[in-house]
Amino acid sequence: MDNLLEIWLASGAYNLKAGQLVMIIVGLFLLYLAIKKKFEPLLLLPIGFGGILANIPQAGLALSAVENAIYMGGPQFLTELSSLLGVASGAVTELTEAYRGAEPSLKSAATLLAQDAGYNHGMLYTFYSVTVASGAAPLIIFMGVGAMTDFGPLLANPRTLWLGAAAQFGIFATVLGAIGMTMLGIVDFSIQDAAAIGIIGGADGPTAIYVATVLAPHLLGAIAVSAYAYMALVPMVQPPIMRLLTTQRERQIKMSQLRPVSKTEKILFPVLLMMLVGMLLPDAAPLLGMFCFGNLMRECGVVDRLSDTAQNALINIVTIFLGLSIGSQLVASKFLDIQTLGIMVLGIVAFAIGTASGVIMAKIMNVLMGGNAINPLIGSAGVSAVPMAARVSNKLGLEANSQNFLLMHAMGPNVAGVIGSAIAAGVMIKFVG
Amino acid sequence: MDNLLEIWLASGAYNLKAGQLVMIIVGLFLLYLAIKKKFEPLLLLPIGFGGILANIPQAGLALSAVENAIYMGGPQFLTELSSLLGVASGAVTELTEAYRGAEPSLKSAATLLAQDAGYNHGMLYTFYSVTVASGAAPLIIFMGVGAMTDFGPLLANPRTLWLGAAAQFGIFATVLGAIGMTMLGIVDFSIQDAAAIGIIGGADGPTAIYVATVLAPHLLGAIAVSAYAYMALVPMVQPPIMRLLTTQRERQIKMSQLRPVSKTEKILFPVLLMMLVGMLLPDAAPLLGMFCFGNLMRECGVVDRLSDTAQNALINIVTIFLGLSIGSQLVASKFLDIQTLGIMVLGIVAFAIGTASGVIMAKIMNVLMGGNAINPLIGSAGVSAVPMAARVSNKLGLEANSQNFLLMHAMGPNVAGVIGSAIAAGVMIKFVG
Amino acid sequence: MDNLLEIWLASGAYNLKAGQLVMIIVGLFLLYLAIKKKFEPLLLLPIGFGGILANIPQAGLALSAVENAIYMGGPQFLTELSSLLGVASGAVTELTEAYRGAEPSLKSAATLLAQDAGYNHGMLYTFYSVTVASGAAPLIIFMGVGAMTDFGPLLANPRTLWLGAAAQFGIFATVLGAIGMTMLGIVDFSIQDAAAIGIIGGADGPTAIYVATVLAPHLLGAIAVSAYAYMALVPMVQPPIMRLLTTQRERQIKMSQLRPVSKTEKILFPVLLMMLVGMLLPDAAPLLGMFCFGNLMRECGVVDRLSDTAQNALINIVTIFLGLSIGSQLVASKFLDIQTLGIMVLGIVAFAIGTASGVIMAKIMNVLMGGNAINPLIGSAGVSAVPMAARVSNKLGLEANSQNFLLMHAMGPNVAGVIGSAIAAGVMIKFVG
Amino acid sequence: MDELLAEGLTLMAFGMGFVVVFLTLLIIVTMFMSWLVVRFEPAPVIKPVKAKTAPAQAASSDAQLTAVMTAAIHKYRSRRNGQ
Amino acid sequence: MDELLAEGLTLMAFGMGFVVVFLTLLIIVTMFMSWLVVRFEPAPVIKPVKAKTAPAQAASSDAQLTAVMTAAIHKYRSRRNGQ
Amino acid sequence: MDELLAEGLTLMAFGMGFVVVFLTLLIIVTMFMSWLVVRFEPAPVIKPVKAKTAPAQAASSDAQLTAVMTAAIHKYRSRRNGQ
Ligand code: NA
Ligand code: NA
Ligand code: NA
Repeated sequence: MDNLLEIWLASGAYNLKAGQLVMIIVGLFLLYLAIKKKFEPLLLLPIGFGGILANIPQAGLALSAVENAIYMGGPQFLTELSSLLGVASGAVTELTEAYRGAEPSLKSAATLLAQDAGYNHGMLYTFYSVTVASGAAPLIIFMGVGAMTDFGPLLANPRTLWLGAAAQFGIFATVLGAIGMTMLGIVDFSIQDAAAIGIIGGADGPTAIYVATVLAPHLLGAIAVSAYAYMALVPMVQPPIMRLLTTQRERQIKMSQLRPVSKTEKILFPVLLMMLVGMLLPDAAPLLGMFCFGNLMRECGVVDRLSDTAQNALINIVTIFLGLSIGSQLVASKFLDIQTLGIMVLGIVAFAIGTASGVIMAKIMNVLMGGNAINPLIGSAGVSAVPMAARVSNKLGLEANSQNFLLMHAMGPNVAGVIGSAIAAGVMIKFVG
Repeated sequence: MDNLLEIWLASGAYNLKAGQLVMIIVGLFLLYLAIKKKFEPLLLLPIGFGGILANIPQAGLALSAVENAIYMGGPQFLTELSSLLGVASGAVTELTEAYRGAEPSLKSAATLLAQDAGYNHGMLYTFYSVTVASGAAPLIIFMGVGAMTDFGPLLANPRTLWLGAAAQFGIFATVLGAIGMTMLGIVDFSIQDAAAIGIIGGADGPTAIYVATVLAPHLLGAIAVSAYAYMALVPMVQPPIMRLLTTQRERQIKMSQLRPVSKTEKILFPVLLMMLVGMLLPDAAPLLGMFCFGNLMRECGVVDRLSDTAQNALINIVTIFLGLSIGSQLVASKFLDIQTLGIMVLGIVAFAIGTASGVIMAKIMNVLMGGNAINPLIGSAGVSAVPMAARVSNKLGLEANSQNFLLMHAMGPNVAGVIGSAIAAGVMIKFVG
Repeated sequence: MDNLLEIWLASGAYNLKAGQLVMIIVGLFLLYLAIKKKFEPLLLLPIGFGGILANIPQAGLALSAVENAIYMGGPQFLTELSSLLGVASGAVTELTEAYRGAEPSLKSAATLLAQDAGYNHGMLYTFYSVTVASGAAPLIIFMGVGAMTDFGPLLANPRTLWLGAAAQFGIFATVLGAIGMTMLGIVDFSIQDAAAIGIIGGADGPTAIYVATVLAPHLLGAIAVSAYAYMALVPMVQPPIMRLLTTQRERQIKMSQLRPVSKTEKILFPVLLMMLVGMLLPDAAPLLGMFCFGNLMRECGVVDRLSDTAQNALINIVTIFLGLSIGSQLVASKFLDIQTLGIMVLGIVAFAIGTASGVIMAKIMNVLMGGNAINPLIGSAGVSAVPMAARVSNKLGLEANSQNFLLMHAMGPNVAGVIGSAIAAGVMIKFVG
Repeated sequence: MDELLAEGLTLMAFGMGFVVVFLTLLIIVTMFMSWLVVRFEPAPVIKPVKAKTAPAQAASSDAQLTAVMTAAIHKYRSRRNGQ
Repeated sequence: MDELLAEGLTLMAFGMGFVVVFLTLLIIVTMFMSWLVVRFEPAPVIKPVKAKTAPAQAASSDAQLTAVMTAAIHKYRSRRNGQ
Repeated sequence: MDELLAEGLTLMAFGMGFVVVFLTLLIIVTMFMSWLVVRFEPAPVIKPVKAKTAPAQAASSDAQLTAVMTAAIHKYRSRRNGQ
């Protein structure tokens, strides 16, 4: 009977806390969005499942060896850890906080102490350390994205880069929004938090994850979920804004066919972009370096097997572990907070402002260039969310005129938006990192 | 001439010890089983080759930096290490034992000492640390197995889960067997050892490796070899037992065709299983969590590229390194022992008992349900050994009646056995881990 | 305005040093060779791009946390580090040198100090640690090469192994050349450096990288670039030497058709080779062990999925990161040196001598065996550079007689050269490692 | 020694018991889930079934067609995928 | 608080400014590069385009065949593999 | 300096010597192995050759098709790949 009792006392059901239950429901909801609503399933499915795993009571899958030892360990360990971390009381919450805020050397000592006591990192914590904390996973995914990106339409009409620039206004407006929320006393975001939240408006998953990892790791879960969920909502968020800001006549503008782009141009572009980044904004070099490397592998034509692997096996493997790792951040103490609500609200605002800025920029360019060269509908594609935003532009173009195919034209600002938000990310890391 | 002498004195042939020679022969025998007999070659081939590599004298491929330094290092290093580990004499065997039994913090200090002296981890030791010691490899393989598993037949007839439950009796009977051997003084197994040996009867490679890593890492080599070798022997071990326990009439029982299972059921099943595991037995959450995640990727239909990678590139990569790493444990000091013989004997007994339990359970169910609903031949498939055990059921069914196709019916208990042994693994880790 | 100034003061353009500019140009030149000239693009493209990334000022992508902290850190950190490393002055160059030469335990302490101060490893440094410093990447690539190698032609005519032996003379002659350069006072190579440079003559990328990692990591960049660049130059370097050393009559020798080789022989060969290496030269066991394992996976016929993965996804993934990591060694302080020039000169000499030795050996064998059994043109294939050197032999054979197909005959010495240089590598590691 | 035996017997009793209880619960939960699905998704049941059996068998020409389509779709997807 | 706002405004001004300046420079550099390429590689422009579209589009029957074969093999392999 | 030269000469002598000795042993071992295989597998020698192409194929004409396709793709890939 003792054994039965022991198994019950150690069971998930007995130990389940309200916060964990809510987070498991959040995880299930993400699975629902991924599977039934097809919201960016490649990321949201692993994130949702990882979130469920992370909230199984007693399993400690998302916890470090030290945290597991704090929750499970005996009094002797707690005393030793308290003295190591310089914490007066041996209270669990205080120790956990002291550990999380400790310097790397102290963390390293605490980890050895916990391992000596027989505790180990949880599975998801290990995945998180290797993929996210090292910074490697979003960069490797960005390399794969680079290997999937065709800069042809952008090269055929480089001025669309301005649309990709304008749409990044959503990022910086959101930073101000986050600051405003803080000033109103609703939440308490630091400037680093605000910058990391703003980047959701970049509509680019790996960039958002990378920036959050550097500037605000405690918000990573909420930011990643928000970024991917809103990207999936692009077909719903953008059209009303685009219709509001354009006339029927503007939407009917037909754009001249894109000129063919030579292979040489496509090869030189990632190299030039890399040089420019290196010379002007070294802080964006990891992100855009890997992106340009991936694109160069794609276009150079002599390393197809590497390009294939970067686009398939490698990016898939990293995506699986990155998703589970992000899911491991969906714990009640970090996620069930008014801040998450704030991030959700700000994220959608960021998308809306980015969309509007892109459309308005397109209209301004039309005026400045004195003509009808650009259909403003392609401006909204500047937020990135490749290739969904471009498809939205195309759809609205066809609505206005069934012969008006904008897809290729919208792909230019679309990929420009990827560059734009990576640059914005670099600026933020430079100034507040 | 000095050089010639030096090369001879450092050669493998000069330094070959009897134990190493025997282990190399064991490695060659495993290669023979894998290639010629087709015994689970995906694992036994890398294990066998890893075993050969691990036993090359002087190469130290399977040794840690500290062990390499102990065997090769000068007197100064040995003195320093002795004082660090608190060993009076500087004898090699004593130092090695002290190091292996040391706490992680001490091991870490000893490693830095050895690296300062210029010694490094052997290649196979590095592979072992990354794949096995971290616990990651069997979990990733289990994810891939989940992505390859079709729960359709099980969902069509969930009662076959009982067959998967009954067949796990082989696991626990074997634990008792190992304890009996110890009580008779033949070998000396701890309760942890006994539990790890019992799981061989689960007929599920990754589960056996995971449990051995947690409970009895020093037996990993023997347990893994035994588990995979006996899985390959299923077509020889099971049929006589099945014939013995069933009548011709029973073997001729035709089962009603399985109902079609909807996609929604297949999607919900891994999620439900995960929730149940999380609520009742968190210790089984890593294993079954990854398994259910793999299966959800397979069934959800929205992340086919991730599912493909989990089933191919990722599982293959991990298998290669896991196999070599297990092979690195095939060293004379661990493997050439009466214990290994005991494990081999117990392993086959475990399979036999599991098979019998499954068949008998099927007969009991037939009695209880008052009919001929279940052909007892599918009971043996409950040990898992997917899909071989199910094929054996099918073969014996066809022998009894050439129109009696049992394959699909046997797949239900077959995959149930995977779940059953993972649950058994969780119970063992919970109670004796 | 302060911000503008700050961004400019931190920009790459403002901080660009002459050495970095030159190295970026070197990187661009490697990209040119890879893409336009198709010089071993699978390695030279990532190496070139990695070289560019490594030389972006202020980004510190190729630097360790400690080096980044030295360049960016405040006075307090520098004082602490100076006292830790026992350096009197806190000068940047002195600290950097002291850190690089420090023992692993000291390095580890310095790293924690830098991380406490908020600095992290650069992306490329992380890649380098995981792939190159661990020694894993060249071994994994060698496994893939093994899985791509067909020993059939060698088994049909094992005497061609002598050609693969003779061609390794280029390696050892180059060692002497490097020593001669040092004695003339042109450069200052240690015996380890000389050995690592000599292995370029092995014409085998992974072997050269592995040896350089073990014996002379500071020369890795130059050695890897030289090895791959000259391998690409084989079709230009070899023909004049081959024509010079052979008569038209010799070049017209037709070789008898190769006997069919059974599957059993192909399976046994890698196992026998492995055993021989283990018994005679354990230092070559990591390289040839992985190579033989790859080849056994290929030939055994029972693990095709592992063999496929070793030849595709796995080798591609490792190649991407290995290339970038080698590129990270292309920094001015290591590469812009008279030594690099010396390595370049010695490398081409090594290829030339190896080619000549192979051809001469073939002629000697013809004399000794008293006949025309061997066309001397296949001797040059003994340098390896698979399969290019064999194709060169074939081309010259066809030039002499349009019916003289030497490709298959040249594949024997070609793969023998791979074994030969791995053995030479083992000898060097044994004697000077 | 006797302690070891006692531990072993306990492990067997509780282990085997837990496995049976767990899988019994799983049977109940699964049957309930299937019942719900069949009840609330009556029409869709038929469609998925067709879709399901075809890929499972792979023997018919349908399966070959699937293979071809998979390839085409795969190629198309891997090109357009954004991550 | 006001400091936070000031920081935010600065970040917006300089961040947005830098993005625009950078992408403008990129436009200039790109246009100059394209001009150079078109000027010095007048003939090759047409050829590479053809070479490019063929492998990219998978339009040739060779590529389609490869796709079909890949699918078939893939399916065959993934079915027979047990691990 | 002279020491360095001496080291270099020694390395050359012993290194080259070892390479030759090792590969000579390998020739002997390989020839002996081939002789054994041919002697004790006289019939299989012919069969395996056939069998070698066959088992790779798995017997049915479907499988043969797969094998052929695999070979084609393989060849195509391995040709374009250098590593
Ligand atoms: Na963007
Ligand atoms: Na089982
Ligand atoms: Na060679």
